[in-house]
Formats: sequence, C-alpha cells, structure tokens
Amino acid sequence: MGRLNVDLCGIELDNPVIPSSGTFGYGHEFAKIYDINCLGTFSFKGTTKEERFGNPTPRVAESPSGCVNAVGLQNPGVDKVINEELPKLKECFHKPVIANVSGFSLDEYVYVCERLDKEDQVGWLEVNISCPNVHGGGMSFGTDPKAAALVTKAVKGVTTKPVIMKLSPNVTDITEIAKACEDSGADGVSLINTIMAMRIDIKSRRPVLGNVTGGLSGKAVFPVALRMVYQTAKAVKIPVVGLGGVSSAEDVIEMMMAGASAVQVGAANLIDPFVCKNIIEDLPELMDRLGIKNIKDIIGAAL
Amino acid sequence: MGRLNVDLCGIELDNPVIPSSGTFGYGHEFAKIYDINCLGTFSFKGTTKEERFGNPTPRVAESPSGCVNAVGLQNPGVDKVINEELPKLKECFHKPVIANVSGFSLDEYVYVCERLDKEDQVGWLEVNISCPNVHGGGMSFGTDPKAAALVTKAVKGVTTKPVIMKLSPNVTDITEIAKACEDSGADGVSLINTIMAMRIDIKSRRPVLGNVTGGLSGKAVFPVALRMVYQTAKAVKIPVVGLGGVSSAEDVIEMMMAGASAVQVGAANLIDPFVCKNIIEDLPELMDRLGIKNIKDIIGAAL
Amino acid sequence: MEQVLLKVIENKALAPTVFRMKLEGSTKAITAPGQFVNIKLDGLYLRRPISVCDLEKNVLTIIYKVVGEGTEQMSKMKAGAVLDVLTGLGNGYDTALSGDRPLLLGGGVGVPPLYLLAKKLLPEGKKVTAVLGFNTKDEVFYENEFKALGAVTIITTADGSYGKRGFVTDALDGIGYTHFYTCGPEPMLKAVYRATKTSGQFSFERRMGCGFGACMGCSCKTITGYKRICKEGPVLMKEEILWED
Amino acid sequence: MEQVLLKVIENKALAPTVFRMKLEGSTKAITAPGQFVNIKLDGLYLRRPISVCDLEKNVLTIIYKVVGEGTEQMSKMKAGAVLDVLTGLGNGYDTALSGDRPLLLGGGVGVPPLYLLAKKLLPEGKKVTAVLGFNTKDEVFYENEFKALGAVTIITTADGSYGKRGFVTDALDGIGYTHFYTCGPEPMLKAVYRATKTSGQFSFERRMGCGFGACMGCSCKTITGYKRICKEGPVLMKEEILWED
Repeated sequence: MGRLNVDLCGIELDNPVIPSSGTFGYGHEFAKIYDINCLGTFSFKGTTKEERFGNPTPRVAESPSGCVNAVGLQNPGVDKVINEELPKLKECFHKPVIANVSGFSLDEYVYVCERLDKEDQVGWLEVNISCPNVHGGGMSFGTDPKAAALVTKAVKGVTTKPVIMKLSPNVTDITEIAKACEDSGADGVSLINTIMAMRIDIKSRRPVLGNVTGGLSGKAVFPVALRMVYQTAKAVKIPVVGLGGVSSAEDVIEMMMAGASAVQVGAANLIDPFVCKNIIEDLPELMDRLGIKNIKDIIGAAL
Repeated sequence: MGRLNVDLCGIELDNPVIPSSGTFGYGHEFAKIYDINCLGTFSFKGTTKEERFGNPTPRVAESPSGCVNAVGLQNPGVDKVINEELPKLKECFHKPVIANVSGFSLDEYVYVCERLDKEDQVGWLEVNISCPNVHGGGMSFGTDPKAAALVTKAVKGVTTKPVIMKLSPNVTDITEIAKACEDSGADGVSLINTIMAMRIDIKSRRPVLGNVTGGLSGKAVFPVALRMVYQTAKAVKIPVVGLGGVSSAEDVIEMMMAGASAVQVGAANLIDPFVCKNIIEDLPELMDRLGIKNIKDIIGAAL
Repeated sequence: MEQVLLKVIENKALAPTVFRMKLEGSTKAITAPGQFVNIKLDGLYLRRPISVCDLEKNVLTIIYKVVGEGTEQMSKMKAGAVLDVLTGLGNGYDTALSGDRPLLLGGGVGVPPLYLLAKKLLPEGKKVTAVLGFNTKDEVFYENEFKALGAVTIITTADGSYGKRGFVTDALDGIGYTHFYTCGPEPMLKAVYRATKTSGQFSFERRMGCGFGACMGCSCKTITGYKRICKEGPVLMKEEILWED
Repeated sequence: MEQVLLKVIENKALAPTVFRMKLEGSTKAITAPGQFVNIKLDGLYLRRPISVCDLEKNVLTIIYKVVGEGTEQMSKMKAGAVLDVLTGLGNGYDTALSGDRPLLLGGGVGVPPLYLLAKKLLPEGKKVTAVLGFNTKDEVFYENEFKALGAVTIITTADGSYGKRGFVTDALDGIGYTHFYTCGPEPMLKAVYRATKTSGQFSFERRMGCGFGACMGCSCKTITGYKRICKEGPVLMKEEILWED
C-alpha cells in the first residue's frame, strides 16, 4: 500500500491520477510513448451505441490558458469498442479502466452500460450527462436533477460495477444535481465537464468552431472546477472525482484538498503527452515538502 | 459622429469602451494618470444603501490568465457617493456615468436607485443582481428569472433613466434571466459578472480567500462570456453590454461581433491601468485592417 | 513521436511574411517527408503544427508563414532560443509509390514538405518535376533549392509576375508523370484532384488539438472511413478523399 | 504612479532565498521611503508588489525573498531583462515626524524599505538607530550597508547564531528614541506595537489586486476608517491601527 494509493468506489488505485475521457483516446497513442500502467487508471473516449463522426471541423480553438473544443463524441460505437479497442487495450494496460458512456436517450445509456458491464477490463462506468457539444443529448440530462436521477437509476439497474456520474458545470447549482445522483444510487460523481464557450474569428466574422459553441477546458477553468468540487464534496457522501484544468502535481493536491478522492487530467494531455506520468513522478517529492505522508490523508483537508 | 460611436439605451457614446464596476473605483485613481474623458463612459463601484467594508482579506487570488476576487461590495454607501464621490467626479469626468447599484433586498435596490435617479451625472443605472461574493445578497436575485423580474420592475418604477441589469454567469440558462429582465422593462443587460471560483493554499491547506469562494475574472473567462453574450443577443432585443476578460481591441471587436452593443473592461484595468485608453487608441487601426468602417456595423455580425 | 527541446540556430525571412527556422537537436522520430512537428509557444495553450521542410543530422528545417499570434511570435525568435517540440507526427508521404517520374505540386507554404520529399526521391534515381505555385514574385521561395537538388522546377505565379502565369494546375500540359504528391491550400488541392490523371498523395492542413491522435480534433471522412489528419494523415491517397463539398 | 519599463542591471543572492535586484529606468514617481513598486511577470496575471530599498538617479533597488511562483521567476532573471513596472505606489513613511532620534525596526524582508528611510533621515542630522531582526546568521543582510550610512545598527537573530539573541523587541532596552518606523511580519509588528512607548509608523504587507487603489482588494479597518493598504498605506500610524488579530 503505497503513499499514493487511493480508493475509488471500492477499487484501490495505485495513485489518484486519471487521464480524463476524450483526451486519452482508448490509450494506444499514449501506450506508445510511455507505460500507461503507471496511471491510477484512465477514462476512455465517450462511447455511444452507434458509431459517431461527431461535429464538423474546426473542432478546437485556442483561448487564454485553455482551449475550446466541440468534438461531439466521435467514437466507433460500443460494439467496436468491445470487439476491437478493449482487446487492443488489454495488451498495454493491465488495470481496470473507466468506461465513459454517453447517450442521446435513456435507452441508449442503459444499452451501452449493459454491454460494457459484461467486460472484465471495465472497472467503473462513468456516465457522461454533461456533454455540451451534442444537441438534444448529453447536457440536457445533466442540467436537471430529475433527469440526472432518472439516468442514474436506470443505469444502476443494469450493472454491478460502480457508477460515476459525470456532471456539467453549466448549471446554477451543481450540488443539486450531485445530490440527485447520490440519492438515486450513484457510487460517485466526477466534475467538471467543460464550460460552454465560444470564439469568433474576427477576420471572417464567423464562429471558429464548426459547432459554433464548444466547451472550455485547460488551466483557465481550474478555479471554477475547484469551487464546484469543494461545494459538491460538502454536499454528498459519495466520492467526488475532481477534474478541470489540472496540469501539475500541485493542482492534484489542491483538488484533493477541496474534496476530490481522485483527480482526472484532461486538456493537459493534449499539449504535454507525458503530463500524467510526470505528475505521478512529481507527487512524492511535493508531498514531502508539504508534510503529507499519505495522499489520501489530505482528501477534503480544506473543507 | 465618429466611427467608434455607439448607442447605449438612447445615449450616444464616443466609443464602446467602458471600465466595469469594481475595477475603476469612482474614477479618481485613473483620472490621475490619464484623461478618463476618452472613455465611452465607466461604471462606478457597486453602491449600496449603507456603507460596507466588505469581506475579510485576503480578497484576491492569482489564477491562470485571471484572478479570483471576493471584495464583497465595499463602498461608502449611497449618501457619501452622492455627496462626496459624484462632486469629485464632476471635476475630472464630463460625461454621463453608469451608476452600479447593489442590494440585499428589493427595498434596498429601490432606495438606492431612487436616490441615484436624481443625479444629473448619472446616465444609466446598472443593477447588479449577480454578485457572487455576498451571502444572501446579489446573486440570489440573478439566478431566478422571477426574482430578476421583480427587481427590474421595482427599479423601473422609480427611475426614468435607462436600467441595465447586470447578469450572473452562474446559471443554467442566462437567456431565461435576460428575457425575464427584458419582459419586465429592462432597457439593457450587461454580462457576465464573475464566475464563482476558489483557490486553496496547499501549504496552509486553507482557502486563499477570506470569503472562501470568490469570482473568477480576467482573460480566462473571455470565451465563456463571449458564448453567453452570443446566446443572449440572440434571445433579446434590448442592448447587450458584453464583459468578461476583455483585454484588447481584438477582444472588443470579437465581443461586439457576438452581439454586444458596448463592451466593459474589468480585471484588465487592475494589471494595466492604461488598458482602456490603449484599446480606444488601437481600435481605428484594427478596424482598418479588418475592413470595418463604423464599429456599430459589426454588432452581432457573427449571429 | 518524441518530445524534444530544440535550439533555434537560424530564423530568417524568405519572403515578406514567410520565415525559415532551423532547429538543432534530436530529429530521430522523423521518419518520412510530409510529417510535421508541433511546437509549444509561450502564452499560447495549443501547440502549433508545422511541416518538416528539411532534415540533416540533428538539424531540422521548417518554413512557416506569419498568419497569427503563434507564427508572429516565432518570427521574432532569435538564434539560441529553445523550443519544446513534438516531432515525427503524422504518416508522411509514401515514396515507394512514386514510380520513376514523380510530380510534386506545391502551393505557398505547401511547398516546404515537398523539398524533403524531392531530397528522398532524387537519390533513388527518380526523375522529379516540381511545380511550385505562389501568388506573386515577392512570395516565391526555394526555386533554386529545388533546382540544386536536381528537380525540374517550374514556378507559377497567380498574377504572372514571375514564371508561368496562373496556378500549378495551369502548368501541367506536357508533363509526363507516374505519380504525384501535393500540398497547399484546399482550393488548390481540389484543382489538383481534378487536373491529375494518375494516383497521388495529398497533404492536408487542419486546426488540430493535440497533433498525435488523442483528441479527435482534426477528424475527416474518407472513402476508407474516418481518419485523423494528425495521425492517419496529413497525407491521404487521392482514391480515399471525400471532399467536404 | 507611473508605468515604466525598467532594465535589470543586477540580480544577486544576498542570503539563501533573498535576492537584490537593481532596475534601471525612470524612478521619478517614487517620492518617499516605504513606497513600493508593482511588477508584471510572464505567465502571472496579477502584478507582484515589492517595497523600494534604495534609489539612485535612474536606478531602483529592491530586495525580495523567494516565496512563490513570482519571486521564483524573478530570482532567475538575468541582467538585461526588461520589466513592466508600476512605480511610486503607496504613501510611504513620513520623515517629518521622526524627531531627532528615530528608531528603525526591521524584520527579514521588512528591512529593505528602512534602508532608504535611513538614507533620507541621516543627512537631516537625525541620530538613527536600526534594529534588524533575522531568523538565523545565514539570513542576515545589509548590516554593513546600514552601518555605512552612519546608523547605529543592531542585529538580532531568533536562534542567537549572530548578534543579539531574540527578536527586535528584545533589543530595545536602553535605546532612547523620539519616534519609530517598522516593517516586517505581522507577529513582529504586533510585538513592536506592544513594546514601543512613542508614536510610530508601521508598514503592512497584504495580498493586493491592483496596488494603486482601484480594486479594494487590500482594505483594512483603522480607527480613522477603512483604508487601502496599497493607497492610504502601506504605512499606518500606530494610533490608527486596529489589529484584526
């Protein structure tokens, strides 16, 4: 039991560092440049029932200390994920992985979760009810406590694996949504997904993104994510996975002090492919400097 | 009629650049370093019925491309503003000013607006229903369409000056609030106020701010502000004043293309006291490069 | 892919807004012409992808046009500056398909990747013809460099101020070729697509997130399925291209 | 207040984590000892306020301790670097109240502003006594500089490794003074508040937003009303202080 170990919904992680969904593909690109078994785990690309191309390009725009993206849940669909991606993943990653699930209807969430529940490689189901970039989908479930509760209940009914609901920051009170999920049986919540944003090209006078709006991520959102993690950790008893702009070992510690049981790293993977490996390597020395013996001791230290 | 002129609720501005409330005091500090009559106008410090000290310090924290503040509406109270600040302002600023009003109750909003309505120097009343840093005050009115409508109606009843409602970004759907204000007689809306955020000092393991949470402003929030201005400009017919991270002439143009009739500059004043003067001087050349004859022509160009 | 620190040893203007930068350090991850590098710049969040123009032992050459904040910043860099760069990105051109008379069609800053390609093809005894298109005389660069390699080099300018008037596709009459390689602005690529008779390889430019296949930011549809311009691209075979209108 | 570009002409360590930086450029906005400057640093949003230690024609000296990202970055700067600085901020010390035997009490990086103060008081014929407190011998700086000015200089160290053991307030016995000036960590200021018998001036440190009175980020309550540490401060009279404890 190392000093970096944490528990995530009953499954022990070697460390709390988790690449977040949509920034790590299905792991292969990163497995080519470092041994991804150093990670606590990772959350794979948001998966839907059918294959999706996603939004028209451009899908990414620059912004101060961050970027705005509107990929729109491009993924090969749950069949290919189970038949092609997971077998490939088995060769380079030997820990339980977080299966990130998206849907456009209650039935779709249920169908995809039911399928992934049968996969031994899957440790947790992370149910994305917060994608700001697909119309009529994702986010609508994440901005209404009743809808969030409905999805949670339905998904819990078809899986024995821990269910983590991924929440949207684009709400008046995220604790309401988190509590609705908890009351409906969620084993954990992860937050924040991206903050709805946009950019305009002042030369062409048109929105930069093909989807017009997108989601802001990167360092810029860190203080907002930290606040929401803090509020949510105070409001619920289930584990909170903190994400949003985390880019360094210091950020991981700050996020955990705000109440996160584990921390996801998102956009930072895209500009520094080694960031998660580096964070994991930096943590012990930083903990020494801060007088932290075991990282789990500081979860919620600032609450 | 210069090429920078814009109309704000029936009052002509020499240019669309407006220092935002809380970043420009009552004008004096800046009048000492440049002639603030170059501004379109400015919005003075949020004013309440009684004098307020505000929140305990620290009140400001660093964050990537921005800062988190929780000043908590420190101000001398409406009497002193009318009897001391406005006369002092008259000596250095000869244009109508935006009076920013805050309150903790409907009655307080009404009282302060009624008092400021009688001041000739005041051109507009900007009613702040979105301060995230005062408990039980400000923001609660800005996160519920009914409450926002109530404040708008009440304030409109006691003034003949244009009323601009300052909206919070900490809501699920800002267009709902904006429409409620419009339907209740608001002459304009300004957005966004700061995004609720926080920082934790990982050495002390305590929140950095005395108020625990604060509001994020600075370049970091620009893409979020732009998105909300864009959505709101599509949803209402009254003028939208855009603010949130604006720091350059390019940002002003981008904000106006998203639908802003005028643009406020906030946090940037704190790190570069000359920023508004510089933006105003930079605009003509930038407009030449972009083929913009009159700046009002691009309002909503990207809608 | 490799993440390396590269030292700027040259950064000079080739044309009014076009610069050549030589970077010193490990280049071992770069395995084919047509690949690109992704450069981290101060104060900008996303890296900036730029195709590789030339490669010597431990020296990498890129040619870039100043189009925004990032390239603006690069144009001001002095020798000695150190850059954080991801190298060896993308699939690159397949030289095995060239046949004995490959045709290279480049437009503007689409020309640079063709230089390294020519440098690979010529020693293999291929008869390389390079048609390089620019808007106007001032913007022409690398004509002599291509000639020095031994490529038959034809310059076109849209305004006729230098070389043949028109676009690269206006210079194809009478040129015999076994296969073609092209890179340039999308309108030119579409014209090349229509004007060419053999199979060929197109290098595409896209706004990218990561540049190494993680974010799906630069996906496109092809006859052979969805592809990531940064990973299965930037080079696509003529036969698989689906133009998004 | 003035916004100026200043060139680093020296940046050297005085103690393990304490550095002295000399900046060249316009200093005309600085009118009193105890004032501070506010420095813009790459990649940081808010400026970093640092008190003025010395002032010669067009050369400004600051002494800073590495406590975070900002000062860390400053400590790595080389001569020739140019900084965007707001100068002449804050009220500064009032030398008119010193009487003929002013006492200067400084702790750690609270010492620097007292140096410029001593430099102003001594030519006026005042008999200046400076008591400078540090944690330990390694951290002691500017003893000789104060002596060279002609100030009676007493050093204290908390661990007794140099000078008198204890805090500056443990070195007051037998020192006659007409007025005092102090700067240092808040616990020391409180001790000075209790230990001193005359009127005096306290310089406070606060997390600031703008540093020039616009944002109300550094307000404090005093007997004479609310004050902005950056504007009506950083120097407050003993009689007006309300400790927030």
